[in-house]
Amino acid sequence: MVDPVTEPAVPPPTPATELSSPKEAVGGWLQTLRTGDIGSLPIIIGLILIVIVFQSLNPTFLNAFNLVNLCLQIAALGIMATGITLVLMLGEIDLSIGSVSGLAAAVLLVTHVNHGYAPLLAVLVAVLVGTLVGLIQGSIFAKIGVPSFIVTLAGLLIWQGVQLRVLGEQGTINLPPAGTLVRWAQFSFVPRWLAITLAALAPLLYLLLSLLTRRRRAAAELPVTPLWLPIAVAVILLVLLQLVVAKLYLDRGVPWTFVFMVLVVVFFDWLLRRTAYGRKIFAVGGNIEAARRAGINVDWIRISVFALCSTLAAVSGVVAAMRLGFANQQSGSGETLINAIAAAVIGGTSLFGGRTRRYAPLLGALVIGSIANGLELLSLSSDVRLIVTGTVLLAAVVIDALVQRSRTSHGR
Amino acid sequence: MVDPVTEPAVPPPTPATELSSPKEAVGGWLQTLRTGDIGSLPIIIGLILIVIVFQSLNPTFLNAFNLVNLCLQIAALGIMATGITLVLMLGEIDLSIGSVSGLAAAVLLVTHVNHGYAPLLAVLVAVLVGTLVGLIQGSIFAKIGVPSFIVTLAGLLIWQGVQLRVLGEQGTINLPPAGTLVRWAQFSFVPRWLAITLAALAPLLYLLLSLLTRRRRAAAELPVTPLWLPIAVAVILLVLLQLVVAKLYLDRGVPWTFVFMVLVVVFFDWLLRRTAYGRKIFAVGGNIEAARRAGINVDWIRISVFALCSTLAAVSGVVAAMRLGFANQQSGSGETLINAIAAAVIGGTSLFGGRTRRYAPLLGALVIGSIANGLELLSLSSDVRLIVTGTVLLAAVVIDALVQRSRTSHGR
Amino acid sequence: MRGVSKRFGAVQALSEVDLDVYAGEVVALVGDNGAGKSTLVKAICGVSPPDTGTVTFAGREVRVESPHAAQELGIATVFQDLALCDNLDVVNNLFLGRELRRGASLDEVEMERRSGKLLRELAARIPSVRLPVASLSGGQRQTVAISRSLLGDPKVVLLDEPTAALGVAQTAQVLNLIERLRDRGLGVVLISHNMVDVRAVADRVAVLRLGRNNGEFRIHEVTNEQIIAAITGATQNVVSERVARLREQSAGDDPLAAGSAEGGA
Amino acid sequence: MRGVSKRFGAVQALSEVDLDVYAGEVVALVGDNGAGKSTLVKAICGVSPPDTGTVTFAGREVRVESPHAAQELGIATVFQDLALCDNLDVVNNLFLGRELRRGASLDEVEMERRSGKLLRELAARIPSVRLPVASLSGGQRQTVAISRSLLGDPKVVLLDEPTAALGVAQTAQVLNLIERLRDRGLGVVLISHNMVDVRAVADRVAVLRLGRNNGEFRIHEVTNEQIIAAITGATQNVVSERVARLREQSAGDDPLAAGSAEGGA
Amino acid sequence: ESGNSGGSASGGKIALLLPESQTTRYEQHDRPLFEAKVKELCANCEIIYSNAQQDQSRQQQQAEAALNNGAQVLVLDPVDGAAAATIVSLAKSKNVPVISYDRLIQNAPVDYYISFDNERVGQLQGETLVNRLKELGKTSGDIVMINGSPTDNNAKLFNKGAHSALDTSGFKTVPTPDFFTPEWKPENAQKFMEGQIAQLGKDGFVGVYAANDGTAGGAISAMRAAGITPVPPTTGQDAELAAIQRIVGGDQYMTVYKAFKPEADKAAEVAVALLKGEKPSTDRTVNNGATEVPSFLLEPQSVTKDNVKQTVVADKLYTIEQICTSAYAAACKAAGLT
Ligand SMILES: Nc1ncnc2c1ncn2[C@@H]1O[C@H](COP(=O)(O)OP(=O)(O)OP(=O)(O)O)[C@@H](O)[C@H]1O
Ligand SMILES: Nc1ncnc2c1ncn2[C@@H]1O[C@H](COP(=O)(O)OP(=O)(O)OP(=O)(O)O)[C@@H](O)[C@H]1O
Ligand SMILES: [Mg+2]
Ligand SMILES: [Mg+2]
Repeated sequence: MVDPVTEPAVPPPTPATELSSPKEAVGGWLQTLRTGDIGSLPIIIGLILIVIVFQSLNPTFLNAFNLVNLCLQIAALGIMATGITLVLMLGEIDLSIGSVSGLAAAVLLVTHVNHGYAPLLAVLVAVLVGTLVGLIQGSIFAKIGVPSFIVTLAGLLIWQGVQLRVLGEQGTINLPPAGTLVRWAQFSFVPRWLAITLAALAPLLYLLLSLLTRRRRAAAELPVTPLWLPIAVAVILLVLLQLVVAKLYLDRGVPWTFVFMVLVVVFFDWLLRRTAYGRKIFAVGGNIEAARRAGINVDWIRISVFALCSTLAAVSGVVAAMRLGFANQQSGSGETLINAIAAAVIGGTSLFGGRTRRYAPLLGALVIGSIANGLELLSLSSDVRLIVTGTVLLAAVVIDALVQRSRTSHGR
Repeated sequence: MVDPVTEPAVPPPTPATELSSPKEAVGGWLQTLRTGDIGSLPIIIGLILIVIVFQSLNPTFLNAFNLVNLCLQIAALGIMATGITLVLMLGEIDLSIGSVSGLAAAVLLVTHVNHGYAPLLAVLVAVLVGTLVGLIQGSIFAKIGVPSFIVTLAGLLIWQGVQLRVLGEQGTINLPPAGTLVRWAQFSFVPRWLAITLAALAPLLYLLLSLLTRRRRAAAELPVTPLWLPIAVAVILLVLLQLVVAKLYLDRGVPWTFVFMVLVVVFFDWLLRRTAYGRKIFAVGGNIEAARRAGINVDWIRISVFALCSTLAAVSGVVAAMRLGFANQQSGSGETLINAIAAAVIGGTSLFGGRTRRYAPLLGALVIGSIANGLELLSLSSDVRLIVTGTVLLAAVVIDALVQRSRTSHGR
Repeated sequence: MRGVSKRFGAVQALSEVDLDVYAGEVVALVGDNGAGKSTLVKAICGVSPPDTGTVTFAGREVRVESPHAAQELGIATVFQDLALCDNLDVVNNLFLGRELRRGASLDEVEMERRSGKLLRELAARIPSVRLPVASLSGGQRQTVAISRSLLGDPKVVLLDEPTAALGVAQTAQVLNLIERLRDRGLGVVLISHNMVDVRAVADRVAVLRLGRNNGEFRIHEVTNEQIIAAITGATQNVVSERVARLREQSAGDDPLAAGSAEGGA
Repeated sequence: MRGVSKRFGAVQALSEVDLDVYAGEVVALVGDNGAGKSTLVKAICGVSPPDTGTVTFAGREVRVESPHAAQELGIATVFQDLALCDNLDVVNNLFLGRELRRGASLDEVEMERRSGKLLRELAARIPSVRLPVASLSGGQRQTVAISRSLLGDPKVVLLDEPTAALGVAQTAQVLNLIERLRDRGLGVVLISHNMVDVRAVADRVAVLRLGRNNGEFRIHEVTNEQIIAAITGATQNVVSERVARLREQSAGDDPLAAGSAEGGA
Repeated sequence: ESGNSGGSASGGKIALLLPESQTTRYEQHDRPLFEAKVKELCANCEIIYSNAQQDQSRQQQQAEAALNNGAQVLVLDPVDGAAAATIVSLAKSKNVPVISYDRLIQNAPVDYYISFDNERVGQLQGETLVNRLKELGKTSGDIVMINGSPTDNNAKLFNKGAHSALDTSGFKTVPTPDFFTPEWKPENAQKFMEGQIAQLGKDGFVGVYAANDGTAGGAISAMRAAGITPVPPTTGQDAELAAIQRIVGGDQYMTVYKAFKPEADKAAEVAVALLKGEKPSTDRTVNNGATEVPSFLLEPQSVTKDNVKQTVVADKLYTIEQICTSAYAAACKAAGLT
């Protein structure tokens, strides 16, 4: 017998990850840009273009007051987009998130205002209602096998009906204008010193973690990224964050709701990418049969994801209601749903499941929020406004699509 | 060398298609019911249950006047659902169909009423506007690679803006109440003798075609279905159609718009299943890479499907405007879009592409139309109405899902 | 397993099939295309439970209703259609469903290290373990699937055409590996159309034909021609006659020469 | 084709590869897993055009930018990943992109008849040609893909591991078929890891290694060991030395015995 | 505390925030009329305009944008009067006065209120309908009631006013509970009406209360298609051109005309005055839950075939040519509109 295997461990033909000098690394990065995975860069470019255009059309766009408003405006959207991102990762859809957010708002107001629940308790009840809704919808989808589109379409109608019922005769319920909830959502800003500290700590933390991982990898004799890369990223991040913070504190500062939204986005990004649970979501979205055969409890993943999505929708509804200072029959209706999905998709989440970019909900919410905010400053009539909104939205994504297209000529 | 192939052509291990006696065939059919492809039967059962429930709640549901109304009500929905079915077959989505239908309605009214175009010319212009919209959206999707969700979301906004612009100052435009268009959509019914003849000819035609195919298959020595099957189907169809026609002519009769809708559904069913073009749509929706490798011009299929979808949306908008007697800024807004998609999905079209059942848009439109119509008769308050609509919708699909689930324990 | 049957619509994929697998033994399961081999594997490992029939594992009768249950029992499987998540990279596919953790989050470093080691053992030529499997070649994907099945601590390994897409070096490694598994006392079921591979490692050969058992042989007591006859449909009678006749001659044919039967044409 | 290169991100799949295919000749393309064989096939048939390099077809330099263009030229391909539409049945997959018509609509009867005929020629065991391919076994799918490539009237046929999942009978039929194609004057490229199959039908063997040409041999002038050495990475020098040395001995090794090299272990 | 005009009487920024564009009045009438009047009173004044498309949170965003753009007076027509208090408090924090336009902002320190009374609108519709029915010699019977959107608070106010007129009239409203038209869509009203005809029979009702012209149009199409001629008296609101044509043609009985011009003019006057630091006086106040708001209240008018000429034509809302297109020429002649 001839044993043809005489070579020892075969080194990979082209060592791609190990790059030693900055010059080579930049070359590699440009190469990646041309042919490889370029992540969220195109949509960030799109965002920058939007900012430039609106700023040139109306110089108030970038003033501190407006930027603070923008932060306040996208908090609820970003939270809801985070939830729907999870569902989209499965290749499914949840049409009920708007209704659920409206229902949660109604529950919050009724329990807090009409029944006198303490603010936190009322918030908790409202959010749990969302969780319950998600569990129900997820179970019908996963266990009975009704397409998620239909389950959540039924949910869209049903929860809106329940919302009307909960609000009852009154229709609109106002939060106490000086109450905790309104104060928190409308008038609470991070103290300046804290904001500056946080904006300094975040990049440092990133750097620290990168270096630790790098050490562990080196110890395990795995290829490592060059040292300068995390340092460069951390420095850029530091400068950017400090600039933004400085700007925002010309006005009221960084709203807590915005910080909360960013934390939600970051947490779920971590959950998706760094935990076994998130890995399973990727797997189910990528190839459900492979996931099932790997022993993953697919039903449970599906149910829990729908529950998380609805929970986040409820949180979003609560945040929106606190910011508006009221809830009514229209809370959560209209474009709430489509904006959330659009934010997730613009941020780079695939509707076919299994693919999303880092911080997609945040980037998408920024794009959608900026467009809406910028257009408000331009005093357009309704017809022109609609046309411009659509066009800008498309333009923001075209850059991304063009880059993708040049990158790969086939496949989704 | 040993050539192990000594057997001649291997007969299939279990001959499943050739069944000689009715008894065996029924057995086979029951077998199919349990484990195989059962097509639209569950949703028909769901429909029948809906009818029974509404009829028992309010006996006016099945009276002739209401059935004629139902026919009138679902014409526009069925046409739009046919269009979106094509797009869903590709695994894509078109969110702009509502706006396009509204735009077409606006164009129809403005050209016909304000600019005095002849009725047919105005209809033609309105429909061509839809085609143009579809070509634009399809090209941006197929050629640039922007996800269809985003392209058509932009379209949803843009065309609604254009619709407002087209309607201009006036906002609402009336069709001449005694004009051709209103007369055709509201007061034109198939003459009784013609309806009876058509309802007799259709099953006969089906029988004839089945028998011809059967003869050709027998001549080519292919397995054939038993003779009694098409005969039985034709007889059942004949009796059913004659009953329905008889019932409808207790009131005004069969509306031409309904006949038109049915013809559209049947034509596109034929296009999808019996032509090379339709086969290519199936292929692109099933496995786009396989389709591309088979030399199919995928871009062209995509663009043409989006064009067809928008064209049908425009036709639907025209039909809806003629039936309503006017168009305003709200034409095509709101639930128009979601109802059309829901009809397609309920009828058995998969959102993942490549799969739809026969006459899905018609069956789906019947389910959605019946629920809406039945609820109108029940005098419910708004909140209860929403909850009941959602619940009934879900219930109608649960049967289908349960059957599917018992049929196959894995895979989509 | 005893009397396993499975029906898909009009197709009766398995009828009353029996199969025994003992620890420390390699059973080759052979049969023509569409004979039901993969269906049998899927029935054993819980992916699509059979309509009828029982599975006895380590003396107890068990119901394997899900792949998870099979995993718990210690049944690892390489599927013919591989079943990898295209959107995940090699490391993640290898550890899917049994990720290593460090606190709440994943221990990517350790997983990557082990993946590299495992793949090197199989002489896999994979440019980087961080590539998504969508971009791997057919053989690379197959190597990943095989490695996956070895990661847990299985008692029985089912391999559905594991070497179909592998290069010569990789095939040799996989055959080595199968022998190592057997020596460690695992039960191995090997499905293959390659008689050379089958002869190289199998102790016993079970033949399926049109969804039915069609003979079972000790590998040393049978020639390739006999197996092929059983596969392609010589009647049971003829085969048993020949087996009886050949048994008298004992170690008859030269297995190497018989290997060429497969060379066809 | 000359100097074909293709890069995927960080992976250089092909560098400056040359390959000639003549009419009436079977070229076996062999190489380790991930050597770039499938990538080369996809480059030739327009599925993923190469970054650099030229393709000369029937004396003219051509650009094959799409599978459609390749079809027009008469290049038919069986892909390793098969690329069938799971939602369509066997008949429709066979005739995809070249449906037969009767007036405006499809001629289902004729397509079904021809499908049955074609599949019987390949000794395919498929329960019904009206089953969706999703429900076929691995080998059945492969048979469908091979049949597909024969339906047009190709001038060159590229077969990427066509026999990987096939049973012994089907493999033999496919090898027969390849010989018939050669005899009809077609050019055939056969990719395979199975040296027995390669020896059985190929006239010439081209070896790829890590995306580069690594030797080309007439099949009768080379032993399996030599080919395997070229595949797994003996340097070009060593191989040529051995080739020179063995040529003197002329028809050296017994190919059948060499076939067992592949039996590993 | 209301008027920090920031000085310059010769210029300034006024924000006009309107609630929706689904009915014609806001974009087609209120906005141009208001802008024209402001320009007339103050040539250098700039107007920031926004339309909230029925979305209260968007309106809040628009208010923020307007304040960001330097608006010194907010003329706010809230999507939801009960919910707009947040905007007022935001404006107050920037010392910007707020005029509650057309709809009352509740529970907030609003500076002025200029409007028609929405409950009064519903009442007017009800009264006119009852009067017409009595004219036709009917004293009892069912009136099909088609209300506005279930998620629109104004729809509730119209409904309340209508009930105040109908409930005591001897007629009975059907169905119970009240039907609210999803999204105000004419198609939904049409379907509902068809169901009611199926239920009650073609002559099972004596009149139709429709909350606005869109829903009236849908209901009338349903009745005509069912062959009900003549169509029983049907109400409407907004004085859309299409409705005026139907009134002339005899299909719709009445619509409510809120003379937008005096309303818009008044709002412009008050806004410019506030900009200049003046405080226009009025003797009427409306209690909005927080304060007694100084108010200018205008009377809605009911338009029927008899007074088309004296109202919408006289106010130059529409010309006779616009109304009397070829399809309506004969009817116009009969109605004396030439
Ligand atoms: N999901 C399914 N639905 C319907 N029929 C199926 C399904 N899976 C398998 N079959 C049928 O069952 C039979 C056995 O298939 P199986 O995959 O077990 O064959 P196999 O022995 O593995 O063949 P191969 O050697 O080609 O892999 C085939 O005829 C196939 O068509
Ligand atoms: N779409 C792609 N993206 C990135 N890398 C790819 C892609 N396709 C192939 N590769 C890489 O190119 C190399 C060659 O792949 P190819 O499929 O041509 O190998 P092969 O010779 O066919 O191997 P096998 O014998 O295993 O089928 C592999 O290392 C593979 O990882
Ligand atoms: Mg198999
Ligand atoms: Mg390959």
